[in-house]
Amino acid sequence: MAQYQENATVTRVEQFSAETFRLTLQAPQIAGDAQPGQFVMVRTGQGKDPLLRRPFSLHQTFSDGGVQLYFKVVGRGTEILSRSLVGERLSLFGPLGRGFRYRPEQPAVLIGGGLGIAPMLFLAREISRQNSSPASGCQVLLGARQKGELAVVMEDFAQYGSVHPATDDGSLGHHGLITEVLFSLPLPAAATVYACGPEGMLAAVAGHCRRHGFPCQVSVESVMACGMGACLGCNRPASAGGYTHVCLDGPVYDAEELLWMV
Amino acid sequence: MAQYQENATVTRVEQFSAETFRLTLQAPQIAGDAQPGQFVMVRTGQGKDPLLRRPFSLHQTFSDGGVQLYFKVVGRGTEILSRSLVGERLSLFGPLGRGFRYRPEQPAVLIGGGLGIAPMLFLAREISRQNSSPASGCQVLLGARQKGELAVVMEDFAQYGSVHPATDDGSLGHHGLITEVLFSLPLPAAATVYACGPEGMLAAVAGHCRRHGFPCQVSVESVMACGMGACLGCNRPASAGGYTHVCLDGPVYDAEELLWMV
Amino acid sequence: MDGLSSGQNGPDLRVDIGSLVLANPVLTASGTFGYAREFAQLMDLHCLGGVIVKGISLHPRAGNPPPRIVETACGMLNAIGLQNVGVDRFITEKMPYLEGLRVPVVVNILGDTLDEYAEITARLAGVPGVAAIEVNISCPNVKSGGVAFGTDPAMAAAVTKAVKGRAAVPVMVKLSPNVTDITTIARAVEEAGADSLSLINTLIGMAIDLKSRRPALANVIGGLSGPAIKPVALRMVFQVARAVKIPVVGIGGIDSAEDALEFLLAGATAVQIGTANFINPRVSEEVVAGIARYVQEENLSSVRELIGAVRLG
Amino acid sequence: MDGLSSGQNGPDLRVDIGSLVLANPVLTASGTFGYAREFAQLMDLHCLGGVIVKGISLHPRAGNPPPRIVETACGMLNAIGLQNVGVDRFITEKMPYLEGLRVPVVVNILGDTLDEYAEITARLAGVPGVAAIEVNISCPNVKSGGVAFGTDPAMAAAVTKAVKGRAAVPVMVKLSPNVTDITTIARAVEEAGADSLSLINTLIGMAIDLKSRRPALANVIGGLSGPAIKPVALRMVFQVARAVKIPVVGIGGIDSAEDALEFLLAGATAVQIGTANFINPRVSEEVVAGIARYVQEENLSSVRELIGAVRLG
Ligand SMILES: Cc1cc2nc3c(=O)[nH]c(=O)nc-3n(C[C@H](O)[C@H](O)[C@H](O)COP(=O)(O)OP(=O)(O)OC[C@H]3O[C@@H](n4cnc5c(N)ncnc54)[C@H](O)[C@@H]3O)c2cc1C
Ligand SMILES: Cc1cc2nc3c(=O)[nH]c(=O)nc-3n(C[C@H](O)[C@H](O)[C@H](O)COP(=O)(O)OP(=O)(O)OC[C@H]3O[C@@H](n4cnc5c(N)ncnc54)[C@H](O)[C@@H]3O)c2cc1C
Ligand SMILES: Cc1cc2nc3c(=O)[nH]c(=O)nc-3n(C[C@H](O)[C@H](O)[C@H](O)COP(=O)(O)O)c2cc1C
Ligand SMILES: Cc1cc2nc3c(=O)[nH]c(=O)nc-3n(C[C@H](O)[C@H](O)[C@H](O)COP(=O)(O)O)c2cc1C
Ligand code: FES
Ligand code: FES
Repeated sequence: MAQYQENATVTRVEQFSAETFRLTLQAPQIAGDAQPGQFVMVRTGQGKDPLLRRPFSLHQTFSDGGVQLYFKVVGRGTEILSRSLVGERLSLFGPLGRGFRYRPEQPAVLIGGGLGIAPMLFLAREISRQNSSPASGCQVLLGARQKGELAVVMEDFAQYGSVHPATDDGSLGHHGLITEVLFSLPLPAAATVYACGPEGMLAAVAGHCRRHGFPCQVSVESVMACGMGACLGCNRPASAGGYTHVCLDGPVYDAEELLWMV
Repeated sequence: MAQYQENATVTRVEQFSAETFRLTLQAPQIAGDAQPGQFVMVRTGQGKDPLLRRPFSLHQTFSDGGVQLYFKVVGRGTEILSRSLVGERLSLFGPLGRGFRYRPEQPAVLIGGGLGIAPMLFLAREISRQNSSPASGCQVLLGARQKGELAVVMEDFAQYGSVHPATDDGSLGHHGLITEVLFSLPLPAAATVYACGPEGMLAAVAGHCRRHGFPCQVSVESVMACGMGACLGCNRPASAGGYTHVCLDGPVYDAEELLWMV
Repeated sequence: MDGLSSGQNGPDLRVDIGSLVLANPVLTASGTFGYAREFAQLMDLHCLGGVIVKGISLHPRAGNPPPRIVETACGMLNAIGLQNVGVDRFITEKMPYLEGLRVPVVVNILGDTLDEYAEITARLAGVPGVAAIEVNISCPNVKSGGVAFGTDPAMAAAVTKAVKGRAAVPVMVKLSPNVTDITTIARAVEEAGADSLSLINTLIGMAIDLKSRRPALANVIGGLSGPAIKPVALRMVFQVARAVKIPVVGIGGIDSAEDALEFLLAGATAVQIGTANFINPRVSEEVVAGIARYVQEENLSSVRELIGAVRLG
Repeated sequence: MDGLSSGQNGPDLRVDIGSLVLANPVLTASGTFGYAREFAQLMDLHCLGGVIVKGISLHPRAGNPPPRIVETACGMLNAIGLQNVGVDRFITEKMPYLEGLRVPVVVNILGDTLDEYAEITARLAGVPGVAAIEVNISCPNVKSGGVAFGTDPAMAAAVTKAVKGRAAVPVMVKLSPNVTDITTIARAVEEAGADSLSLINTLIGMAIDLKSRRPALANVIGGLSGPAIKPVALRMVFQVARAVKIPVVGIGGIDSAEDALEFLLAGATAVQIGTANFINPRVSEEVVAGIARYVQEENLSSVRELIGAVRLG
């Protein structure tokens, strides 16, 4: 449960599509302690506007102290981040939240849609690393708008399992939704499904898993001010009644714990 | 009286001391119309904080559409400006205000103290350019904290007249105040004195000129929100009573028009 | 509203604020746009829905000593002290240019007494080019007058009646946000006969310069404006628009078409742009264009469909 | 104040807020610092002048549905809806850790009725580690209770009396800024026996999401906090500090030692840091260090020399 605030130096900036970027930063303390599914709070600028930090999943960590963020430009904060230059410093704190509860010995199906791809690489690597029979590998389902968003990360994922891509425009893999790929894929018995992506996709994945009896963990989003349990701003309705707080109880949940907001 | 709002590209960044910088930008419309002593309003960032533009004198204009700003880091806005990169774009509008009323045929003494050096280069060039007997030249008195702030600009000034430097630490020229250089310098008859610098220096120069019967023009500062007469925020007490507005009536005044706030 | 075209087959942006018809819902706020002429070089003044000029008093005022402004986080404080040339010189020196613009001109007025308000109004009656009067009952900078009028329902109503009794044009009353319940004031002013309401004026604020340990403004306190106050302004517009029947004009921190559209959705019939003029002199032109684009993209028959259309529940 | 040392021969930062002595004038504001434990990994809790915990009610509250927060220009709106575990679970589940910190703990309380305020106070009496009670009469998020108490002098006084009657520790009353004249409320609360005042709570604001055309908060309106509100907060602290004799604790947009020092100069005896904790979890530690540096550099015998020392005229 250690947490660190680090002034991380940007060491690499990759652009995969008009809106998709990947940043590599040196944040050795965070890298050292992070678990797949955990996130960091990033300060996007130096001034007081934008004021709040933005939450990002850890896409990958490296033994040299590097961490990676994979993100989409959706507003002002991510726009500023996308203009980061190598050598610049960003304030990060983390690792935060409850990550995936994975059982490396069991078959795993990982589904990432859009920016939901972000946490899956870290998870795929850890499952693969801790699995004593790496041959089995994970099944990785990745959905994106178009080829550019997937091409580079697919190579990274390919180290850890077999990758099934889908794109909205058909430029790579299945032409359509990644959930369609899931529905048509025979899942190994005793598989656990791990998913991250838009609310609608998660609801569909969770429904599919419930119907077919697969345990399913989802990483969800919410607006956040503090990311660490202090503001109570990140609530979501819980299936047990009342609210759960994404930054502390999540962002990864057993799908059954949540009510879907679709 | 034409004014333009331009998205100017930074083409050069020079650092002269820890706090002294010079930016060259492409702003062809402003460059084309500007007069010595006029200023521009510069947006220092993209966000809403800092909110207001910052006023800067035009240090120099070029026939290729370039303009130069010479500035000191004193706060947040100038700090951000000092980190500008070549290729970046800054929003400028101007040229604004009433510049120097110079008579190129008459002897001119130019005094710039600290960031008051900024508008003097443009003035020296115009006087020298429009003077039919360039041999006479201007007398240029430049005061700074230390050598670094002056070394490069002195070469620029040397094209247009004889330069008398002074530094607080004695690292270049007179060791002490630039006003001391003025007091010890025999001024040619019918000379006009043009000065820009801290309020105390201007008050001293104005007093000296009044006592010795030299006409004196000063470029003064004030806080500004709009820079163009819309907010009435930039007032200073006028010697005739009431207030004058620096962005419209100034920033250059006959010294006699002002009351000194020292 | 047939008299006014909204330009070459563009979307219908016309709005009606208390019998004052505007080509589009974007006005410039008092005290932030000079007398319009200052902006002539930097934007197309003709695209404006209207221009509201700096507050005018019966007699000229010199205003406060410097410093009059200080920047704050996403905002600024001002204590100009209502410097202006007085109503007579305004009519002779400033109105001819404004009239020539052929854009509705709203004259913002202020006084220390009811009689002064009435007298300024009387002098403006019949002056060509004056399309409406905006009554500033809310300026926080001047000790007398302003503050008291705008924070008490009875006094606010009295000023409204004094102006309405002499006005030859529609009267818009500008409310102060520095009150416990702005809807009480709004209703009092509506009952007193105001044709429309505008809000908000500035929030009262203060800053201290740590170096000198003095207030950053010579006047000690000043009015806070800019993006910082937008959430407060939007909330008050929402509340007032539901409390009165007359049109409401939204003001406070607007610096984009998106901001302006939020105010329309909250219930404003038009908006005023203030501090943003200082940062981007072209902002009003851009806001008009942005609203037009939105109306077109959303296939609305008119911008008026947006007024108060925020979805609740 | 001899009992409290301010550390290894550092400058004297001790302040006294209504018989509550603090090692330094920096507290964390209610609702922005959880129950302190959340920050244990990211800063040194022991350097704090005090911790003020999330508002506690008699019974647990679930709070508002999402979304509860939205960012604004240099600020944020929140409508948490006063979610909390209720006073009994607070005492058993949260106080033991807080008591162990050996930092003064101020418990922020709220109620819908006078009886509720009194009853919470009674239950907190004698609980080890509770150094003071802060009475929230100003929360704008809950329709009942909050708003009415904080905006009416008589009701504000009544709550103060109800709490004072049962309190075993000093009572600080937290004022709402959403009023016409905050000094009237301040004086009423002072007369009713409050030991100190804290201000400001959030300004009421609103935001609309243009895409959905819905209010950005499920609760429609929320409380504005952060740097945006600092000028309003500083002005009110200045006014209240001159209107009352009891100590005043300044709150609103503080995110640096410079900000905190401005509040002290304006008349605050101590400050609370709120929203800034979210952006920089170490901010309070840095503010304490910055104040210490300033006191040293300016050769002050104590930080108390700065209180109300703004130079006027
Ligand atoms: C735990 C967690 C992990 C995340 N990991 C990633 C990641 O790895 N990669 C990535 O690209 N994004 C991730 N996100 C989402 C990311 O935080 C938002 O995209 C980002 O905060 C948007 O900031 P902005 O300033 O660009 O957009 P804003 O200007 O703040 O908003 C622009 C638009 O995006 C929407 N939006 C803003 N914040 C969120 C949010 N938190 N969730 C959903 N929609 C939002 C707004 O409603 C608005 O319509 C994560 C969010 C959470 C809560
Ligand atoms: C007409 C005009 C021309 C100018 N030309 C130049 C120039 O060519 N080069 C240059 O370096 N500077 C020039 N200045 C001053 C320059 O505008 C300020 O230094 C700048 O605005 C400071 O911004 P900041 O954000 O860095 O400082 P802030 O954070 O705004 O302030 C930091 C400190 O600087 C002081 N300060 C802020 N603004 C001014 C101001 N306008 N005048 C004096 N002190 C101020 C503040 O009181 C404060 O103590 C000019 C000012 C005017 C009015
Ligand atoms: C420098 C300045 C001067 C102002 N002068 C006046 C005035 O004379 N009369 C008036 O009613 N409002 C005046 N205002 C208030 C604005 O018209 C507007 O109500 C306020 O600034 C909020 O809008 P904004 O956030 O868009 O600036 C002034 C505001 C500023 C910033
Ligand atoms: C998320 C959040 C929750 C808050 N909860 C409370 C609360 O429970 N009780 C209370 O008195 N004030 C509460 N406040 C108000 C703060 O304590 C503080 O008065 C206000 O935020 C202004 O300070 P700031 O600008 O430093 O945040 C809350 C503020 C925020 C942002
Ligand atoms: S984001 Fe603040 S509690 Fe979760
Ligand atoms: S800076 Fe606005 S009038 Fe001069």
